[in-house]
Amino acid sequence: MADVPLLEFADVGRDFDVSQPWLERVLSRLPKQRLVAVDDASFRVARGRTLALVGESGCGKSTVGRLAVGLYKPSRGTVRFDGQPMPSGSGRETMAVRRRMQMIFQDPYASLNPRWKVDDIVAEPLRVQNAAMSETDRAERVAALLRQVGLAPADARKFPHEFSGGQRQRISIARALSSEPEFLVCDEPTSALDVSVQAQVLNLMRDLQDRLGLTYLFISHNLAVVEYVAHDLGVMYLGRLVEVGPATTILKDPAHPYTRMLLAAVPDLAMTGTSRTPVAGEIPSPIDRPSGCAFHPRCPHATERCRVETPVAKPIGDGRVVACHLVGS
Amino acid sequence: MAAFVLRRLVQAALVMAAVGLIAFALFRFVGDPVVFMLGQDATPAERAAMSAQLGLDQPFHVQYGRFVARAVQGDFGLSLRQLRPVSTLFAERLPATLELSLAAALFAVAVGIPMGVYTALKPRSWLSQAFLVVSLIGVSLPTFLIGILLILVFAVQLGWLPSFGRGDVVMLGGWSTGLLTVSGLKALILPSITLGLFQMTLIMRLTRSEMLEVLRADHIRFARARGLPDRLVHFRHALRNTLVPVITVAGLQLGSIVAFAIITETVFQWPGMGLLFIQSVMFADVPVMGAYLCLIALLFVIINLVVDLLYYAVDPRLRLDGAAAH
Amino acid sequence: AVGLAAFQAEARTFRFANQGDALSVDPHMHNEAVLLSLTGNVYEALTGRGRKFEITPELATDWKQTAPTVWRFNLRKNVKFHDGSPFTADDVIFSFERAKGEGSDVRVYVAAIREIRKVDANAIDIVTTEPFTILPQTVSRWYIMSKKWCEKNGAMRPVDVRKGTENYASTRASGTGPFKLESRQPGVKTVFVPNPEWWGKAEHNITEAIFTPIANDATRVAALISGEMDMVDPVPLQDVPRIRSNPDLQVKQSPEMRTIFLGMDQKRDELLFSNVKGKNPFKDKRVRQAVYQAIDIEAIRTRIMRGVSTPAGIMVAPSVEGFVPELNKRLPFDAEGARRLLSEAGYPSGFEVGMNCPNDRYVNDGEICQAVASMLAKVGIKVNLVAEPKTQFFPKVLSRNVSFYLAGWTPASQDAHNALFALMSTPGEGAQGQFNGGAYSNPKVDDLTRRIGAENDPAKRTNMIAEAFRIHQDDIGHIPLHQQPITWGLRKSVEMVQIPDNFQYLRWVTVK
Amino acid sequence: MSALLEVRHLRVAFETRRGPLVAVDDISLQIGEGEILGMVGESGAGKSVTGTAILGLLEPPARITAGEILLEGSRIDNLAPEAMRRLRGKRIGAIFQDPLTALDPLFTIGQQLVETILTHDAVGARAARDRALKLLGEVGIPAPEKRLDQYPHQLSGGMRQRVVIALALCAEPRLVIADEPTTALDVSTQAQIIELLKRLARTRGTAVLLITHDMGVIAETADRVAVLYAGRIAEIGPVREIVHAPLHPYTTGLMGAIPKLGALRSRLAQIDGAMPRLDAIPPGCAFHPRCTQRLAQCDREIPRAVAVDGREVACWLHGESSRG
Amino acid sequence: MPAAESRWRRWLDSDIAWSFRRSPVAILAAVVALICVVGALFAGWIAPHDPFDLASLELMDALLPPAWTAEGRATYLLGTDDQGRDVLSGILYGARISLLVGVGSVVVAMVLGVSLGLLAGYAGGSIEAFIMRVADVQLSFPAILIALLVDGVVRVAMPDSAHGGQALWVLIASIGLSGWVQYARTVRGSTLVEKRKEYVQAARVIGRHPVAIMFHHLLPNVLGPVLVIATIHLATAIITEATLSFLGVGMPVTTPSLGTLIRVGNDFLFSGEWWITVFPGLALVALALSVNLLGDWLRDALNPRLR
Ligand SMILES: Nc1ncnc2c1ncn2[C@@H]1O[C@H](COP(=O)(O)OP(=O)(O)OP(=O)(O)O)[C@@H](O)[C@H]1O
Ligand SMILES: Nc1ncnc2c1ncn2[C@@H]1O[C@H](COP(=O)(O)OP(=O)(O)OP(=O)(O)O)[C@@H](O)[C@H]1O
Ligand SMILES: [Mg+2]
Ligand SMILES: [Mg+2]
Repeated sequence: MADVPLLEFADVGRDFDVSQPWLERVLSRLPKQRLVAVDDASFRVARGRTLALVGESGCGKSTVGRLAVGLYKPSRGTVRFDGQPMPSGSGRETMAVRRRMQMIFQDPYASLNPRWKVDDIVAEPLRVQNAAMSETDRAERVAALLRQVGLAPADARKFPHEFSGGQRQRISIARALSSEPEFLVCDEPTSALDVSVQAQVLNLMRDLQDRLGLTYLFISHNLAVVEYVAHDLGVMYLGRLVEVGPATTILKDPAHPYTRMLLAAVPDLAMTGTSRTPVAGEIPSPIDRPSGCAFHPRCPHATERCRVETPVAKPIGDGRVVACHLVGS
Repeated sequence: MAAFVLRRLVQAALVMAAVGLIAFALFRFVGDPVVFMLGQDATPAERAAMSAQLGLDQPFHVQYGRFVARAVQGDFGLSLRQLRPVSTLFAERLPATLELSLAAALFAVAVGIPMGVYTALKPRSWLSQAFLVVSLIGVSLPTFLIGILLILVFAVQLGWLPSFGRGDVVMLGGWSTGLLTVSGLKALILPSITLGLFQMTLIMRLTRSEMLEVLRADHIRFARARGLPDRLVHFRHALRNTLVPVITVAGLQLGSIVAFAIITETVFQWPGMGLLFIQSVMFADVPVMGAYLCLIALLFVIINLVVDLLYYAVDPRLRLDGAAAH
Repeated sequence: AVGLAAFQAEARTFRFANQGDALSVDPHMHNEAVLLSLTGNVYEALTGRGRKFEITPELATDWKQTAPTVWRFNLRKNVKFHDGSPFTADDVIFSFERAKGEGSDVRVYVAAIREIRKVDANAIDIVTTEPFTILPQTVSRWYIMSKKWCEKNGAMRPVDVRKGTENYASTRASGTGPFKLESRQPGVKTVFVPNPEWWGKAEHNITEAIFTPIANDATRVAALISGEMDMVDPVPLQDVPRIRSNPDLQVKQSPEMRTIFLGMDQKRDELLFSNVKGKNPFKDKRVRQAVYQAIDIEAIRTRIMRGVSTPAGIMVAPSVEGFVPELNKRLPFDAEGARRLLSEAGYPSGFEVGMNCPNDRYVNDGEICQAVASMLAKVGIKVNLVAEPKTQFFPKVLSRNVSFYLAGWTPASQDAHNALFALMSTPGEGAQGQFNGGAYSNPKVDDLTRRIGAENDPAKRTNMIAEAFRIHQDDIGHIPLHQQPITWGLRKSVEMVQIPDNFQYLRWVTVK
Repeated sequence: MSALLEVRHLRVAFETRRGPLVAVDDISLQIGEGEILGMVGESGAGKSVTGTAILGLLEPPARITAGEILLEGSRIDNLAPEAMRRLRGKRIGAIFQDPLTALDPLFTIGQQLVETILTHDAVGARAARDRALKLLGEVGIPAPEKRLDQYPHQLSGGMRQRVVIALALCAEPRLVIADEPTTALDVSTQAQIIELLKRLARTRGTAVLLITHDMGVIAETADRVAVLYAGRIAEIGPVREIVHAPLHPYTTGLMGAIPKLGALRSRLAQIDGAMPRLDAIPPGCAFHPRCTQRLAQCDREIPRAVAVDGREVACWLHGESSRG
Repeated sequence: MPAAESRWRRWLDSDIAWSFRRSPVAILAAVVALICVVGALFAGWIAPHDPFDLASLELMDALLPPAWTAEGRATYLLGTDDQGRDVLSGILYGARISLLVGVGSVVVAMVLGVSLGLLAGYAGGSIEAFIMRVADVQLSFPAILIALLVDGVVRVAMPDSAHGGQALWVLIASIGLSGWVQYARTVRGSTLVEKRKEYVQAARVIGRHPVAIMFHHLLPNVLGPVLVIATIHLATAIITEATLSFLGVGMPVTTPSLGTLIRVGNDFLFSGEWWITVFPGLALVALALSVNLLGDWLRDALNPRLR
């Protein structure tokens, strides 16, 4: 069935308990504190497509990414992979699903174990998921993977610190690809990199998608990057998806005031010398989210309704879903 | 803050209870005090009767339970060796050990920190190197040998300082202090150096390495970039940041100072808890040992608490954690 | 009188140190040398010891045996305890009950007494269970306490462990002796001052005496050298030359009454700690003799004891009543012979045995054991030495859970009978053979011992003692080693009397 | 525009066990009053080292081995440490990259501001505090009275960076060296900080050396820009021209690699390979192994900076024509 | 073997080796430590006498001064002690025992501390709380107390004959037991930092077992400070053993460690037989000092910020 999306989030929420230790809480009569990192997130990623998530720091992008690969269990709602609810635990079923998905992390320096050689790093998923494979087969596979991401098979005997940031990110990509996943979560894979290196990595990811038909969940805060890689785009604010839809549509004509603000804040090469109205306000703490629409304290168009009523996400026709009282009504 | 202190106290009680339990589990093995209590000509029947009288024949958890039940009422029983209440013995001995330990800690801190700062600020000067090596030689010798050598030099050869004891003590309420008499103060010097030497070296080296780290921190670079004079940079910003970890370690070490006082007290015939403990171990004096271990645990927890409070005082980040949660 | 007053106006403090402190100042609480020595300055017994260690009248002015089991003691009149109460026969009877009763550790000194009858306020009859010739010696360590004082302060018993409360007499004292207990901080210091109302004539010239325990040898010696102490006991033997070479100091040495010996388990059919299984090599006299002759006592005397020990041939010291000079000869050191004896006994390549040894009890005890171990190693006996603190060592010897051990014994009554009874008799009722850690047993010795205890004729008694010692020596029941020296370090300006039981009497101390 | 800061042929080397590593080589630049000079380049190109050298805060093993630095016409690279210290903070301010670590966590921001003011100006404590309040207001911190007695950890990242800027401005320095002031911040906060810097240059005439590798930030903020590659200036000139018509192939590649919003492309231009490590800088033009327009002399001789259309570029492609 | 050679080359070329070559103190310390270790390991071959062989002791040769003094004898280079034991041989054999105790207890402490620290740091939650509370309890029992207790237990619980052999294990166990907390705390601290790093999360995504993550991924990355603590702990353990011997729970006198030798010699400090304690003391200082200095140097060399 071509219709089944590879990944589907249905009203997924994830909370974290950030309370003080039990005794402390009892003694100073503090309530239990929950941090809602993700709330009511619904979206689908179709096979072979890329969904990008953008938003300011702490808005819950990474949490969504981890929910998608099963590192976190949702507190509410369901995550479906290929139509099936995401299994948890470390059973055979989980392994089978895990093999079909992988994750690439933000920091090319921290995501590789500095004490391991490249071939061990790249072969680790093979060893775990296919223990029967022979050493020589494995070595061949590692060499092939390294070639695939534009590194030399001879690099396999080196340590991560002998590589540049871009090369390291290639190694993590090779590791992610080694279990032949269909689905990759990329959590800010280039935000620590220089533009020139970033271009190398982004191009590679795009090539891989074209060649292998991979599906990406791409997390970033750089709208320009997102525009380059994504088919679809989700904009997050304080744990909620405020706007989801085709990337080009959103970027050309943002519907939610927050999306507009984000777009306006991007420094633009074309705008040399001109000055813009700076964005006001700071991101509130996710522990005590503002009531109603969480964006209302920073929103230039906020009304009384925004302060009290949480807007529900609703489709506005052009394939987009937006959560704003002012849009679509 | 009150909650914090309370939590620590609950924790203290738990730690002490655990220490007591372990101690009592081990006591069965330390020997049979009854043999000594009854003298050489007692018959086995008399010994058994005495054992039963003292409850020493019961399983350790029963003994422990009784110990705890009485201890919470402040009754630690009778020393089997001296046949005097443990609490009285402690009251007599504790001031000596505490004064010695505090003096040793003071020595360790007052000498260790400045030396550490100096060696960090002037890492290449020969004096720094000398400090580092000499202090290491000091801790490369066992405490008892250092004690004897100090006695040999300062008491026997030079005759400046007494070789044993606390000198004259003055009673302040129930507390016997040697800090108010000249002879008491003189008597304190050698033992506290002996006891504090190891901690001094430790603190000095810790201060040095922390300071070297801190001096490379961004905010120190920024402080220099702001044009602050070295004096401010070193002693206001760098030192204060250095103190945070030093306080923790030094505090924990204070606990072991009290424990290590056993050796120093033996060498200098310092009439403190350590001397009492080592004698009670030899005699299998269970009540004294149990109470001593619990006391050490209590001291340790108190020190920990004080260290944490100090920590709070020094580091605002911790101070406001609770507030930030609101 | 004028001279005396001037003499006394000058404060003379005598500071002395010992290895350990008395655990209490209750003279009935522990039968332990330091306690008895210290409290001996404050309390007195019916009889005492003179400068030559002879028995002297103390609280009894004279005594005589009125029947085989009855002794009449006339008590000293006009004697007052330090608290002011007069000393009477009632105090003696009270002290008897107290010393015999629960919690007392000095029962051994009154064990022979069945009852004490009051004749009048100043005379008593002591009735013994059996004829007991050495009663005057035995009671010299049984101190008399004031009945009134004990009653008033609730110190009727030495201890009452169950009540969990302190005994008043543990830290305070009221005796009749030449010194009063001025103050006491257990483990720290004990201060004595002269008792101006003492019945006797003061032979000391001190106005105050301060006792301090200093456990660590080096510290104790340092305290003497640095001038902080006037007298220390003991001085480690190796430090004697150093102290002698100091113009201000002197060393006072004399043989102690204690005899150091080796014991062997001769009872078990298999030793507890040995590689010989199924038999006990020590049951074979040849093995015992081999061990004896393997020991080079001269080497121990010159090297370990620095030339000041007195090698011993029998189990008591010359100063003990009943010592037999003609038996005091050792078998010669003969390693070759020892080896031969071993192979004759069926151990041509020797055997292994575990040895227990205290390391804080006697002079250089651990070192002697090491030397013995190395000497035995040379004849093929491999000794696994366990040198341990006395508190761990003695329970093992008392329960006879040892195969081979080193110990020492001072006859408490200064009489050979005590050694025969506690050390050499077959372990049995009461205290008989209780210190016989190897359970040496010879019925003839047992029989003689019993008869010696009851014998009143000194000549017969001496003969029986000699006979018992001869048998024991012939059996090689124990291996006597030597008498260790008492070694005091003193200022040159101090004079003090040293007696063989190492009591430190302040009454004979003069400070120049 | 008179040059407030002038750097002439600056060379900084790290003395290492394998001989000196030249991190900054023959850099010359000028900044005028009220001007913002951007400095871009890949990570490790030598941007921070240049800034640190100007501040006189190089620590061993780094050392200025050649060249001179002039502030308002007088040399400052050879000043005694104490004289240099007096200059720092007073005439040259500095803003560092990470606002989380630049402030001493154990002192309130008020204490840190006051001590800096007192160091540079002989004013009373009260006056210093008033001045601190004013400064905080100026850098856009709301309710400064409240913030003054707070500790750094109680402020958000954006606010902290503003405090850092306030600290840099305490003595009204003529020159501010801002080393990646926005890298750790969110886009929204970043925009606010950039605005603040621009206002500073405009209203006070402060010269700013803005170090970053974000071309977007440079484009919006700087008047001129210097592009660094492997310790050398590849190209320096007015920002608009460099962004829109780069001359040096490295600059061209850099511009092409930036994904631009609204400029949908099938593929980003990418410069293959990586910047050489300092211990393996190729002979000739350091960029030549990655250059697509390599000439014969590129791997032999280091190109000198030449002026082309009001900017300077160090590339044989352009050196030849202008020379000829 | 070229591979081995190139690895050796690489090591020679590494920063650590370089900083070592540049530090005269470190070189000197290494040489001294090496001499101590070699002397201890090969005591059986090097030492002129076997001090543990009781049969070979000659009491008549006791208390001889060093060979170069008037009364000294050439066979006893550094003199003899009160039992006629050759001081030099005693030092060599004693160093062997001291090193054994030191290394043994460091290994015990390290294995225990590192495992518990890893577990606490990685598992978090109540496991962490429990382990850290146990650590608190442990901290209230310093080495001396533990050794006294353990020794008491063993003395009573085990038959006497084997006591000499047990003393070694008692010492290793008690000094080891008292030292694990430091390792646990350090490892827990680094684990807390490391486990947030993305390579750990990557391993989790791959589906590795937590234990495998702890030991394969985390362990190599938290071991750096552990090694530094270990070198310093080694010196401390050797001295602690010496100190315990003072309290009578050290090695038996017939098989003395360096500490026991010093303690025994201590009795001869006043009497002029200085060599009995001074030479073992110097050996101990040399050993402890060199190990400490090496630890110091290693700490600095491993710290990239100080390089
Ligand atoms: N394990 C956790 N325990 C408690 N809170 C957490 C945890 N993980 C994330 N959070 C909180 O959840 C919120 C969302 O975090 P998340 O990491 O998903 O944000 P993000 O959008 O990825 O931010 P960034 O751009 O900084 O990576 C944040 O407030 C964060 O503090
Ligand atoms: N302490 C040091 N020892 C040796 N080399 C150093 C040291 N500090 C910096 N370097 C080297 O100097 C070069 C320039 O460093 P610099 O910090 O100026 O780079 P940058 O352009 O600021 O990079 P980034 O964008 O990452 O901050 C780099 O190659 C770096 O490796
Ligand atoms: Mg994230
Ligand atoms: Mg930089």
